[in-house]
Amino acid sequence: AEPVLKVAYAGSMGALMDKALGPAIQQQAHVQYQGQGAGAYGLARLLAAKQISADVFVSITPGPMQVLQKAGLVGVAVPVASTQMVIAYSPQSRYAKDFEAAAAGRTPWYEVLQKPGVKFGRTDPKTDPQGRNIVFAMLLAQTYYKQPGLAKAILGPVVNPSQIFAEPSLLSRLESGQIDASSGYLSAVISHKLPYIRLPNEINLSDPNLAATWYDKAHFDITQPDGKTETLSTQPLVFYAAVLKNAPNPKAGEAFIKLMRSPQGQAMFKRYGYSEPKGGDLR
Amino acid sequence: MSRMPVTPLDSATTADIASHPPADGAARRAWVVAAFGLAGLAFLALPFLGLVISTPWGQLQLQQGDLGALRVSVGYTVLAVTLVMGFGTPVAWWLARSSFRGKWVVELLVLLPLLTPPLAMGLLLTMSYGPYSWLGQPLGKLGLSLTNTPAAFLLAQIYGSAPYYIVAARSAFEGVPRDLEQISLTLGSSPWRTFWRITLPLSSLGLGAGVALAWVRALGEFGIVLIIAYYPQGLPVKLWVNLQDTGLSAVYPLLWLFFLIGLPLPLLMGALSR
Amino acid sequence: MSRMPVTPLDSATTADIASHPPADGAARRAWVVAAFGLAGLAFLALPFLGLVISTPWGQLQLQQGDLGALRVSVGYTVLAVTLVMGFGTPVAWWLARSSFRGKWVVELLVLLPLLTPPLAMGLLLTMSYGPYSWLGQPLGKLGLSLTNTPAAFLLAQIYGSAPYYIVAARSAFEGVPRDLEQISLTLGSSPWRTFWRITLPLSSLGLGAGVALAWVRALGEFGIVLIIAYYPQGLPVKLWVNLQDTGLSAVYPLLWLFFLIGLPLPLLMGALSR
Amino acid sequence: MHIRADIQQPIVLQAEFEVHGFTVLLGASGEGKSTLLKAIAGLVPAQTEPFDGLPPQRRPVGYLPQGHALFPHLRAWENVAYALGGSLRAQQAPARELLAAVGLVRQADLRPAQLSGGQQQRVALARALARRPQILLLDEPTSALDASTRDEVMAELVSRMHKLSIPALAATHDAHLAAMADWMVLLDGRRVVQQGRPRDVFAGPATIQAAALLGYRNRFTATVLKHEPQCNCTVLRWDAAAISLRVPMQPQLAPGGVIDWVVPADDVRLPPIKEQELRPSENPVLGRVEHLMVRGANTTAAMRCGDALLWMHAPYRLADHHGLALGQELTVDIRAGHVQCWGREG
Amino acid sequence: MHIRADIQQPIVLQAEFEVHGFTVLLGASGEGKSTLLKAIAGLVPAQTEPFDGLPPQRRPVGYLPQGHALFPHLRAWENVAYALGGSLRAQQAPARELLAAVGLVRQADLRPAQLSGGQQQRVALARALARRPQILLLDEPTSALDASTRDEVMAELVSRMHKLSIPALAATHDAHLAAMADWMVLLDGRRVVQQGRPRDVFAGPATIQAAALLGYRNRFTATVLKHEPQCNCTVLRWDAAAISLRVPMQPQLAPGGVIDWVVPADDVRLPPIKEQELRPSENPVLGRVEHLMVRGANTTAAMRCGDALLWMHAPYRLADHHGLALGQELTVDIRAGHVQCWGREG
Ligand SMILES: [Mg+2]
Ligand SMILES: [Mg+2]
Ligand SMILES: [Mg+2]
Repeated sequence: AEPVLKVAYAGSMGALMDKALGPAIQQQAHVQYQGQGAGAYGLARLLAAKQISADVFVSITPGPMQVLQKAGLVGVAVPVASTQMVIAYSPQSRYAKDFEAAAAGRTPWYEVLQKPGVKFGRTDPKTDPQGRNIVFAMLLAQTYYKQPGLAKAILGPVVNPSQIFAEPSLLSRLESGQIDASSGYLSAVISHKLPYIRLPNEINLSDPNLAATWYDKAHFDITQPDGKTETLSTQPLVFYAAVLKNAPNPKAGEAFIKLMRSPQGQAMFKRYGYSEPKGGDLR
Repeated sequence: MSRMPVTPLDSATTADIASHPPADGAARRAWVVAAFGLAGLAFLALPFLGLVISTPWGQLQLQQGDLGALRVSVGYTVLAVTLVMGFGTPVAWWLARSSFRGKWVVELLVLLPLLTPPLAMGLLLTMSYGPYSWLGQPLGKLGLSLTNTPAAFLLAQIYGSAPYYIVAARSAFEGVPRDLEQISLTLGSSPWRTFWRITLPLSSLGLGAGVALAWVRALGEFGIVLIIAYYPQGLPVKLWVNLQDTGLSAVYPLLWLFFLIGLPLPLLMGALSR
Repeated sequence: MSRMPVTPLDSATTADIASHPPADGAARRAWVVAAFGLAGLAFLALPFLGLVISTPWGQLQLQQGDLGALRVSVGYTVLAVTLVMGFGTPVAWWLARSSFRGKWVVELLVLLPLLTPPLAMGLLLTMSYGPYSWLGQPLGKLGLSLTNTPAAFLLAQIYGSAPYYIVAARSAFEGVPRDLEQISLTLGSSPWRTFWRITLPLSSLGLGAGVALAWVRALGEFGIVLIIAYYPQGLPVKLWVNLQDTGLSAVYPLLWLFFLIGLPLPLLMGALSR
Repeated sequence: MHIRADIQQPIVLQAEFEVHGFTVLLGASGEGKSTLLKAIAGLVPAQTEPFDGLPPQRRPVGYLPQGHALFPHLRAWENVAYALGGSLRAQQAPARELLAAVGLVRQADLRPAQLSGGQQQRVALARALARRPQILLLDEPTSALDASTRDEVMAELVSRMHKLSIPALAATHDAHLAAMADWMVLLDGRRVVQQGRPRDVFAGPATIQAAALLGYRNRFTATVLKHEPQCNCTVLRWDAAAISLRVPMQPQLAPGGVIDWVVPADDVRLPPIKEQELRPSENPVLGRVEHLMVRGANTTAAMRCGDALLWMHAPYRLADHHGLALGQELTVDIRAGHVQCWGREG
Repeated sequence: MHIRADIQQPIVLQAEFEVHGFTVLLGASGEGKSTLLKAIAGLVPAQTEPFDGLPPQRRPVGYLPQGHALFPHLRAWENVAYALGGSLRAQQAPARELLAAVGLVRQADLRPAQLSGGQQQRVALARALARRPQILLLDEPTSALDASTRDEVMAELVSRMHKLSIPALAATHDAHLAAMADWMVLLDGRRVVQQGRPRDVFAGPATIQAAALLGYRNRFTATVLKHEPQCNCTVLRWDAAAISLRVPMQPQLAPGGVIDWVVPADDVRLPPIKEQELRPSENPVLGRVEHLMVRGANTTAAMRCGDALLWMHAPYRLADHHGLALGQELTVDIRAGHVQCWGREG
C-alpha cells in the first residue's frame, strides 16, 4: 500500500484540502492522503499532547502553530495562504434585502447588524481564532467608522452565549436559516456558497502590512482558564504550515508543503477563495 | 452395579454414553471461553487503567469555570431526568400494557433518537427548534428560545437520554404481574392508586436502572449539546473547551470529577438490585 | 339485591365503597396521563418530522466519498459487532450465571465505557492506545498502529457498543431457565453442546436485541471515532466532514442513507420479538 | 344469586347459572372459568348480571385470583389495610382485626413470601372481605396449596364462608373441591351443561364430558347390540374389552350406534360372581389386576380388560379377604343399574 | 439400589436409603428433596453413591425435573432425539420409536406447549430413557398434572416403570403418590426418618412429623395422666377436647408429660357407641359435625370436639344410615388400639 500522508488542518479549510490539495498530492507523491480538520487550537493541543499524530499541520493565525513550537514539535512554519474576515448572511433571512444592500455598498453593514432582532453568530473566542478575529474586526470597525460602541452593540459582551456556537455548526446554522448573519473566513464562506459582505482591509485582518500600524490598536481582555486576565492582540489571518518533528512520514510532509507553495497549489488556493501568503516565516 | 435391561426400548437406544466428548476436551474449551471473556473484560478495563496511569495525580487542578460546569451539568441533568421520567413513564407504560396495530411505529419513534448519531441529532434539533424554524419561530414569539439557553441544554439532554429510559421502564412495567394490578382494582382502588401503590413499587428496581441509565446518558451528552447548546456549558463541553484552551492537563481533573458524580447512581442501583 | 351481612367482621370493615373517587375524576386523570405520553411521543418524533420537511427531496445527491463511507461503516460495523459478540457473550454469560464477591467490580467495568462521554472515551483510548502511550508504543513496534487505522476504527466502535451488547445479552441469558440447561447435562450433553443447542436458541431473541443495539451504537459512534479514527472515514465522520466542507445540503442524503442501513436490524428484531 | 355473563373477548362465552352458598364452577382447563370470574369482577369486557357497566373498582366483589396474588411488597396486615382504602397506617387496627378473624394474629407482620400457601389464602380472603363484598370469586383456590393440606385448608375455607354467609363462586378443575360445595355448575364446550347439588350432579352427570369432569375414570365406548324388552334391558358390546353388557333399557339408542358409558369405580363390585348365581342385572367382567394401591382402609385397583383399564375402589378388608394382588386374574361385577349411557350424535 | 448423598451447599443434608422399584421420597416443601435429586444427578456439588465424582453428563441417570422441563424450542421428537446425541435429524427414527413406546406416535411433531401435562411427562420420560439410565429421578411428578387426571397418569407411569424394570426415585410432598409406590422414604428435618413398604409406613409412622407427611389429619396433643396396668393401658387427657382417652400401655411415657397422638380418619368409628356396652378399649368422643363431604360411596366428615377438629371417613351407606348431617351432635368411637403416641422430648 502507498505510504500515508496525514494532514491536520484548521477546520475551515476542509473543502480545499479534501477536494483539491489532497487529490493532487496523492497523484504527485504517490501517497495516501488523510486530512483531519477541526478547530486549529484543538488540533494543536491534541498534537502537542501526542494524542494524535500528523505529518503536516496547517494553522490559521500563528497562535495554534506557536502551541506546537512551544511543545518543540515544530521548528519553522511557512505561510501558505491568507484569508480575510467577512460577514456571511443567510439568503432566507428576513433582513436579506438589507444585507444585499450592504454587500453592494449601499448601506453601512454595521447598521444592518444593529437592527433589532438580527441574530448574529460567531465562534468561541476562548478556543477558536475566528472567534477572536470577529471581535478584533468589530473593534477596528468601531474606530474606522468612528462609531463608538459599535462592537458592544453588535456583539454584546465578548463571551455572549446567545451568539457563540461550536465551530462546526455555525455555517450550517446560517445555511438552514437559523441565524441571519455570522462571522466567516472568505475561503470557507465561498466553499459553502453563501452570500457575504466584504469588509475593508483595515477591518478584515488580511494585511500583515497593517498589523503594526493599525491592527495592533485593537485589544480585548479574556479570562484565562487559570483565572488570570489576558489581553489579546490581533494576529494576521495567514495560514502557516509545518512538518512536525515526530512526523511518521516527513518526506511526504515536505512534498505537501512544497505543493502548497507551488504555482499549482496557489492556483488551487485561489480557486477556493484564498489569497496569496502574506508576511514571513514563523520561527 | 450392572446396567439394567431397558426391555422394550433396547432396539431404539443407539446412543452410547461413552460416545460423548471426553471431559478434558470440554475443560479445554471451557478455558478458551473463559480466556475470551477475561480478555474482553481486561480490554474494557484497559483505558481506565490507562487513565489512572496517565493522570498527573500531583497536579490535578480544576480550571476556572469547571465548578460552574459541574453545577450546570448536575442541575440540568436532574431536571432533564425528571422531565424524561415525567413523559417517558406514560409512554413506557403504554408500550408495556397496550397492543395495537401500528405499535411498531411508536417503537420506532422511541428508537430513532437512540439510533441517530449525536451530531446529526443536534442538526435535526436545530432544524426544528432553531429561532427561524417551523417550531422555533412560534415558540420564540412566546419568549422561549431554544438555542444556547438552559431550555436548549435540557432539550439536548432529553433527546439523548429519553429512549434509554423508556426502553428500560417498559421492560420494568412488563415485569409487574397484571394479576396484582387487577386485584388492586377489585379491591376498590382506582387505576391511579393502583399505579402509585402497586405498579410503581413493584417496578421500582427496573425503573431505577432506567433512571440511572438516563442520568448517565444525559450527564455525558456531548454531540447534541455541542450543536444546540454550547451555552450553558456543562461538563462534556467544558472538557472539550479545556482541551482546546489549555490542553490535556486540564482534562484529567474534569474527567475524574465526571466519574465522581456520574457513577454513584448506577452503582447504587446495581447494589439494590442484588 | 341486598348486601349480605358480614357477620363477624362488621365492626372491622370501616371502608365504604362509595368513598372511592368518582369515575369522572379518574377519567380526567387518565386523559392527563395519556396526554403526557402522547406529548412525549410527539416530542420525540418532532425533529424527524422536521427532517422530512426540511429535506430538499428534489436535490438529494451523494457527495464524492459518501459511498466509500457507507462501505467503511457497514463493513467495520459488521466486524465490530462480530467481535463484540465474540468476547461479550462469554462476559455476559459469566455475569448471568455466576455470583461471587466483587461481582460489582466486573459490572462496573462493563458499565464504565457506557458511562464515559464519547469525547472523553476517545481521549482515554488515545491515552492507552495512542502512538506514544504505554500500550500504543509497544504495539506500534509490533507494527500495529491504533490511530487512524481500521484497527483504531474498530476499537472505537467496540468500546462504544460492547457495554450495550453485554447488558442485553446478560439479561437474555438470565431469562433462560437453568432447569433446561441442567436437564441437557443430565441427558449426556456437554456444557458446550448445551450452550449451543439450548441456551443460545432460547436466548436468541434477547441476544438479537443486544446485537441490534450494538449495531446501532457501533454504526452511529462519532465521539470516540472522531478522536482516534478520523480515518478510515465512516458515515458519522463523513457527515461531519460534509458539514464542514460543503454544508447542510451534503448532510441530508447521508442522514437518510444512515437511517436506511441502521434501522432494518432493530426493526426486524422488534418484529420477531412479537 | 343469579349470575349471567356474556363475553366476546378474549373468548366467546355465554353463561347463566345460580350461586347458592359455596358454589363450585367445575370445568376443564381452557374452558374460560378464569375469564368468567374476571368478567364478573369487571376485569374483562363483558355484559354481566349483576354489576353490569361498573368498573372493577366499584363492583362489590371479593376476587381471589389463582395463586392468591398477595402484594409481595406489603406485609400481611398492609395487604389487608390496602383494601380498606386511605393510608395503610391509618387502617392498621382494622386490618389486624380482619387478620385475627381468619386466625392470623401472629403472621400479621410477615411478608407473603414468608407465609404458607394456606396462610396466603387466608390473607387474600381477609383482604377480599375488607370491602364487604356481595360475592366472593375464587379462581382455582386449591392450586397453590400443598397436596398434604389441601383438603383441610379448603374445608376450613368453606366453613368460614358458611359462617360469613357470603355467596362464593370457586372456579376449579378439581372435582374433589366440588364435593365440598353447596351447589355446583359444570362448564363444558364454553357453556353451562349442568348445575345442581353436588350429590345429584355426581350421581347423574348430564354428558360424558360432565362425567369426565366429575372424575369418572371408567369411561368407555360401546356399540348398541339390541334391546331385550323381556328383561327390560339393552345389550351393549364393549368393544375394547370384547364383552357384552346388559344395561337398563335405553329405547332412544338405535342398535348399531356408538355410545359412551360410564360406571363409577365405587360400583365395580367384589367379590367375584359365581356363575351359577348370575342374574340378568349382573355383568361379569374378567381382567387382570394391573395397578393396586392401598391407603388406609381403602384399596384402589385397576384391571386390564382387553385394551381397557377398569378402575375399582373397595374397602381394604374386602380386597384383602379376596386376596387382591398385582397380576391376579379376577372377575368383577358391573351391575346394570350402575351403568350410565349417552348416545353419540352424528 | 443403595443411595447415599452428602450435601453441604446450598443446604446441609445427609441421606442414605434404599431404592426398590418405584420409590417415593416423601417430604415437606423445603426439606431438600429437589436438592437431593440434583445431587444424585450431579447438578449440585455433593458426595454421592453411586456416580461419585462424575460430571452430570456422564451419570447414567434419567432426571425429570419439576414441570418436566421439555425444551420449548424443540418438537416432541426433537426433544427425544436431542438426548440420543449427534444431529437431531439423524436420530429421528429412534426418537420416534421411543415416543411410540410411551404412546405418543401422533404427538411426535407437536411442540411442548401443544401437549397436555401428562403428554409432556411422557415425552420427558422417553427423553430420559433415551440414554438407558440406571435410575430415574422424578421431581414432583404430579405437580404439573391436572387434578382430574393425576392418579391415572401416575398409575400409568408407575406401571410403565415396572415394565421397564428401571428403579425410579420420585420426590414429592403428595402422600397419594406414595400409596402407589413399591418403597417409600420419609425425609424430615433434613434426614431420613423412615423407609419401608408403603403399607407398613402408612400403618406405623415413626414420628408425629412422619404422620403429618403421610396425611394423618387427626394429629393432636395430650397429657399423660396415669398408667393402668390392670387393663394394660395408659390414660391420656386430650386437653383440646377435654376428654380422657385410654390407649395401649406406653410405659415409656411419664405421667404429666405432653405427647403427640394420632388416629387415622378411617379408624374413627360410626355407629355411636351405646354407653352400657362400653369396653375399656373404646373411647367415646362427643362432637358436632362441622364439615360433611360425600363423594361416590364415601363420606368424609369433620367433628368439632372442643377446640379440636376430628376427621372421619365412612362408607356413605353407613353415614346415611346414621343420618350423618351438618350440625348434628354425635358420639363416635376411637378404639385404643388405633391410637399411636409419641412422647415429646425436652
Ligand atoms: Mg478553525
Ligand atoms: Mg384458569
Ligand atoms: Mg422441590
